[in-house]
Amino acid sequence: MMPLLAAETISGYLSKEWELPEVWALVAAAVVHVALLGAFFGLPALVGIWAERKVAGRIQDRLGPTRVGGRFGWLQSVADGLKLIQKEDLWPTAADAMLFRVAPYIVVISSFSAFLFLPFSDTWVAISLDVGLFLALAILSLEVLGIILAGYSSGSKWSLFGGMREAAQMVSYEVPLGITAVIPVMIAGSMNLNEIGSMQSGWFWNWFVFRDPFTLLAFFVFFTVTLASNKRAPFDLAEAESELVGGFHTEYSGMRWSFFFLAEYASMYFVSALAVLLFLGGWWTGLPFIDDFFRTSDSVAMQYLGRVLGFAVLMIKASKLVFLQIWIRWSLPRLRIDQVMTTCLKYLVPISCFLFLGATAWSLFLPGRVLMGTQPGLGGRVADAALVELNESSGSEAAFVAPDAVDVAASSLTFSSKGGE
Amino acid sequence: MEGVGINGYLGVGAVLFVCGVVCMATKRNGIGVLMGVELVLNGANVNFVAFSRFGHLGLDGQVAALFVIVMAAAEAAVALAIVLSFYNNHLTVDVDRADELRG
Amino acid sequence: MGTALFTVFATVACGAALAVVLSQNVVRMAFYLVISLGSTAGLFFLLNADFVGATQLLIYVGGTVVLLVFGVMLTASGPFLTIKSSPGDLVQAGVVGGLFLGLVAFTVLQVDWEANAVKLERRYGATSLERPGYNQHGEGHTTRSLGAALLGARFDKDLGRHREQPSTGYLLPFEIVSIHLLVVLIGAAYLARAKRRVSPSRDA
Amino acid sequence: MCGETAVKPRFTHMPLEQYIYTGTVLKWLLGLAWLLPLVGFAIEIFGGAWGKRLDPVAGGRKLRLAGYLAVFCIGTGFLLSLTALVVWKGGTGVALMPTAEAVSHGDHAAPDGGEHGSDDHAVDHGEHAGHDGSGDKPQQATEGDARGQSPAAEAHGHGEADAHQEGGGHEAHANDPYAAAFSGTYYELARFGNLRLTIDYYIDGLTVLMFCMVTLIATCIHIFAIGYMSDELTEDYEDHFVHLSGGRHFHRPGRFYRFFAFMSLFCFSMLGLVIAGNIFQVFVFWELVGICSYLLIGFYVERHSASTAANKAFIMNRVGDFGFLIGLMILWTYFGTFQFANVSPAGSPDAANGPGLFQMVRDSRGDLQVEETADEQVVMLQGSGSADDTSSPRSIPYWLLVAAGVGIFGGCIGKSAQFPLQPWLPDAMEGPTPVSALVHSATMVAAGVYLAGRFYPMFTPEVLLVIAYVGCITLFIGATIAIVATDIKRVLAYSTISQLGYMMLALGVGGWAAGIYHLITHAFFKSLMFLCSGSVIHGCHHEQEMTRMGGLYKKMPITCGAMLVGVVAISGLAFWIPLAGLTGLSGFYSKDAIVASSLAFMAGNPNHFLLFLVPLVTAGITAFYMFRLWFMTFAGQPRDQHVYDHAHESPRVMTTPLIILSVFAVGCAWFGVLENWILTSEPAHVAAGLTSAYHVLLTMPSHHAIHAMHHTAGTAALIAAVTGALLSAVFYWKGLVDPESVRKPFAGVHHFLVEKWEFDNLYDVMFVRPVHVVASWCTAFDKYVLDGILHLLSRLTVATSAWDRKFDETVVDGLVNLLGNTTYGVGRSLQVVQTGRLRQYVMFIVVGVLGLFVLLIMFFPRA
Repeated sequence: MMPLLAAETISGYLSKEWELPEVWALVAAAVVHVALLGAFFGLPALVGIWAERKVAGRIQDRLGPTRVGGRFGWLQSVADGLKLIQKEDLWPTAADAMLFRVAPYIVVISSFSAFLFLPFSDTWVAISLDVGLFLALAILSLEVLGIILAGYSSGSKWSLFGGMREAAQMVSYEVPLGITAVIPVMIAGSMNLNEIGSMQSGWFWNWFVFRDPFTLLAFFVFFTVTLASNKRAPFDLAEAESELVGGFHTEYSGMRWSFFFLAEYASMYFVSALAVLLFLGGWWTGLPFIDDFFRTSDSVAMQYLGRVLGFAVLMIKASKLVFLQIWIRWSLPRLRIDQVMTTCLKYLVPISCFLFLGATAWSLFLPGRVLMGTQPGLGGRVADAALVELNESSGSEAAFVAPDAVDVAASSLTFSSKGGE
Repeated sequence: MEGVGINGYLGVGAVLFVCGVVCMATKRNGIGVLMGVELVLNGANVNFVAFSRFGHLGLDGQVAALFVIVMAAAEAAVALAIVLSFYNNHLTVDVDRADELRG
Repeated sequence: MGTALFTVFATVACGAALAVVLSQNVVRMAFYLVISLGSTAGLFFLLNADFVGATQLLIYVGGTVVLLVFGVMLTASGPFLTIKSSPGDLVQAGVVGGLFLGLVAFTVLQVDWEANAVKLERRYGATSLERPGYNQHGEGHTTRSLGAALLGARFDKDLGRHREQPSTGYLLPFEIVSIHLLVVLIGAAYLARAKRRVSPSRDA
Repeated sequence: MCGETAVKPRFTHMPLEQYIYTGTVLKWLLGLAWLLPLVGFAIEIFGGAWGKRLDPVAGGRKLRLAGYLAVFCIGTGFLLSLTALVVWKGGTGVALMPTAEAVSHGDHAAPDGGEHGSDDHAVDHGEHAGHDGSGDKPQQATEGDARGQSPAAEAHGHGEADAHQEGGGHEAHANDPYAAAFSGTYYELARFGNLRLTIDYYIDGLTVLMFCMVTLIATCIHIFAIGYMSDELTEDYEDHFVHLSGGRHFHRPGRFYRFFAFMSLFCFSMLGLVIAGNIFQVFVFWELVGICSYLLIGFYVERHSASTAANKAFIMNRVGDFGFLIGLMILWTYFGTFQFANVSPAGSPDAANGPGLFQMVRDSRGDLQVEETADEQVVMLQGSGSADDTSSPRSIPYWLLVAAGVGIFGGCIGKSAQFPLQPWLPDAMEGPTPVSALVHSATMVAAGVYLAGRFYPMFTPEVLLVIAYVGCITLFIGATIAIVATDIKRVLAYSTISQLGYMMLALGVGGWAAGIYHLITHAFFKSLMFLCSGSVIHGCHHEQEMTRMGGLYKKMPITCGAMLVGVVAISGLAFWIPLAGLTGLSGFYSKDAIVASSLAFMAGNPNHFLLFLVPLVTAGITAFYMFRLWFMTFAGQPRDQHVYDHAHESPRVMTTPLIILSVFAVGCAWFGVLENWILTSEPAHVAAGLTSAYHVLLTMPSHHAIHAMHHTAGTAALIAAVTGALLSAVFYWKGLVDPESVRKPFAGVHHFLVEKWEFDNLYDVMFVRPVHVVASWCTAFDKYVLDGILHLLSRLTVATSAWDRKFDETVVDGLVNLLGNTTYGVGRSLQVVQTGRLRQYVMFIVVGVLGLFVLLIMFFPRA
């Protein structure tokens, strides 16, 4: 059991312990990952749907599901799932059958594969990439493709309207989403979600949200934009039950229909986890003595427990945000589509640009100084990066000290002059 | 690293390129033509990146690919605007209708 | 492993591209296009160009989504759903395309890449991606270098190299591209601004 | 006598710095008085038009300002001139007020004073005014003694033995005109080598005098004109003398401001003419006053008579100015300078410039240096134009000098309406009466006399003789025509002509002082009389025919009295006043000075007796027609009841000037002030009365000769005047004899006189008709010869161009069309390629690339 815990990656463990050839090790690792993720992927849907109904009930002064399974009706989602699986898989004659059938898969796949880059805890990430966040957003943005296809291929005008609205909404909300997501990236100097998360260790004031006023605001902008980007109320124009019967999924039923909601709740959870990683200190409790207790201990098990704890912390933080989303959905009325677009293009985009500039200026002019506590800012980060690469490249010539981010270009000149000696 | 050398990637690029050309050459739908253009650019991109990996381009290849992508986005925007205004004037996107300058 | 992945991605890309050519429905074309582009991004990842791949996914696919939207908007209504192109065109284009493909393939195969690589190696030294001491392999660490290159600093060329003159970066092209994008933004908005002047000229 | 003594006259009584100081002050005082009217002109000419635009309704009130402005300018000029007079007198120390005994027998001191007038450059106006050394400067005191006893003169003359030797026995009392003169340059326009074009000033007694006279009279006349022109103040002026079709009258906006603008411009030009320091500048302003006169005569442009009169005046003046130009050319050629005289002493800023014309022609004693060369006589020029060629004294042929003088005098003839060119002046009466008063009686026409007087040193005796005869003829013609003229203004005009003739005569016979004297006095009383006539015309609503007036003394007493003063003054009557002895009005003194000088002249050379008799007789005629005018206008019974009833006295603004002028007309000649004043600037050679024996034998009377004749001439003139006056009283006042009865037997003469001696007809026949004939010939020539040639040429051109056109159309256009067609055809054949189908284009591209590849692979050398 121990070597499993101690292993860096599953494939490494397999190839080391069981002498599997690398290919198969990789395949097996992939299988394991997918299995884990798949298991995890269903969870938010179940919990989310149940929670949504309970919370909605509470907010509307009802009880919500109470009967199925115990007194909290916590088996309600399972029952729904069973019912949906049983239903017949049918599609309208007017529909473009191929696309109609493919669309839900696209949605599910995209929102599922976004989880590949999400670190659930320190180094607990399926694929740790330099461009992790970037790629995650890109893949998440593929989800809209499926929705448009669904809306189009249903051959029903309600669906078409829903799809079009979703397309417009998504395409425009990508912009502030990207900009606000870039802010922590700029602070951290890396797009690797794992690095970003691990950078917020220590006291909770090291969390990026508390770094400076701009990031504080950026967090809320990010949260709003994520609401819109996975069509949560008050931005759920794609399925506006009051206007378009069911929006893009009017014609869907059964399992394909449930795929959409699987994907929706999964991406709800995903964006919340993303917000937590980017702004809210990731898997760190924010109380260093707790974290250090696990990290500094030399026994593998303790460190493993620490990661489990981080996993739990991340879960809790993300669940809080999910709950917040649900709360908002049931509290706020739905906007009109033009209001949605106005909100994005006239308000969120300029605001996010301003926040980005502000955070940049903060990092440039007060490098290393933050609102509370101390933490090297962007300048320090890039300087370190340059230093690292310097040390890698020209081993002993470590005397060089990269002064600041803006000096990277100049520093390259310094390299060359040094090389000239 | 084992596996295919540069030829495979160049082959894929060539296929994409030719597909794009044929797409441009056959589609009467203006948007279809645009997609053809995208394909062509994409094939070119594959070549760039392949050369940056196997050839001697290094990062320059990737940078060139980036620029190509950005240019493609810009081109798509403008072309779409053109198609849209064409549609406003002719109520169609059939490029064969766009022959007022026919000799 | 790499070969398997390459095979998958390459086949998917080429097949989808072919499907784009063959299918007559705009929306399907767009769908296939997305598939093709996505698998091309996969190829990029195989080529250790993570950033390019991600950009490909984000921008190309986003752009294609927009294409899709327009395609639907402009053609979803009745007669324009599919504008059939005559099979004659298809045949002739196919022939020419085939010739072209054959020619390109011929050219590619004509070149002796290994000999070239050896020659270039002798003249310029190792490619910056495989140079010892500058590790861009594994995890494809090209992002930071790309950013620096776009800002004008060339780590990949200058680090650990004996150069009198630092290599040139891409700061100016970068700026030009940004300006170009702005211009395109405005120009497109101007071109596509809503002025619905229906000309009953030759439109049935 | 060597050059520089002539160039730089010694100022024995005026230190240098005082000269410079006084000169500068005078320069700027008079210059200001000269330029003020120009400013006024500018403001009026523009402000008038703008004022009109400002409010057309009350434009009148606004435009009256123009009149006030003009009066202000010229009045300030008058004050400045008075100041200049004081400065000048104080600076030069001339004494204008004679002592008592000087009046009685100051002139008898002349002969014996003559024996030992040993100093050539003495400022001895005291000689004639009897002012002996009671001046304000010791030197002058010594001069006075020197004239008293000769040894004293040897003792302390002005040193300079040679001058003393030369002067010995020479019977000359040379006045030194340069002593009290200031010359200099305002501004240098250009300089060609030694030749300078400058705006100079030459200020001596005459200049100051003219300034005072002109500004004073002009002020009065401006004031008068404000009243006289007041009917121009309307926006809709009806001109009763312009008859349009349908018996309507011409209507136009009033031109009050324009009138005063022209008046101011005229004042500026006149003053410039007076202050001018070189003959060229004089010419410029000469033309300028000509222009002003043209504008003012033609003030009522719409009247045909007015415009023709203006043209006539202008053209006749041009005839005279032609001579003027010839004179100028000669002078420029031979003297190389235009400056009158350069009296700046050594050390003063302007001393550097060479000597002036006078100093070149005359030596310091005022004689011409005539030398006999092989073929001709030449006048040696004193000094030199420039400092370098003193070695070779230049000379001018005598006849050329005569020609120059005659030419310049030709200008004077034209300007002051002398014998051949007199007919323009009566017609000039078409202008408004103030114009006639200012321009055509007092100042401009007198400018001719002024110039003759100013240029006197340049005139050889022959020229003087010409001047004398011209003046003689003129005065007779004018007087005779004036007898029969009935238009009140024309009578005055003819009298002006004859009076100008008097002045010229006086200058011609050597009475320089007398001529200028009469110029001044005449200016006063003639302007007075014109203003009176203007007042009469104004009162009678533009009735100018004397035959329709009469008995107006009851209606307009002030005018009547003023006119009487003028008449008495011009006819030279005098009365026996117990204390003062025989006292007359201003005209008396000036006229009998003229008669006296002419008498002396006749005594000198008897064969020119006409030059005495004609003026004498004409003095009577003058008295006759002037009193005729007065009687016909004011005395007797009204001939036209309608005119009489509507007649009224003019407003005070018009009568006040009359009173002022009449005061001057009465008293300007008393106490000899005026005389002495004039004499200060008398040319050097006049007093001596030289005997010239060059071509014609002439003896110019010296001063004491004239003085000897004084009483005789005065008596004769007085008798003649009284006779004339009595005759006119007999004819026109008492009506004892009916003029008709006299006219009958002399009908031919009368007609001849009424026709103005047939001059106009004569000129018509002599010039106008021939010109018309020649013009018709030229027209014919133009029409038939020149036009023929032109038409021929044009036809040729047309023909050639036709051929050219064929060539163009066939060859050139053919080539171009060929090119164009080929291009078009090629395009046609290629246009099928442009199918307008994107997809085909793509195909083309691909195929092209394929082709290129194939070519490349086929022909590319394998590496």
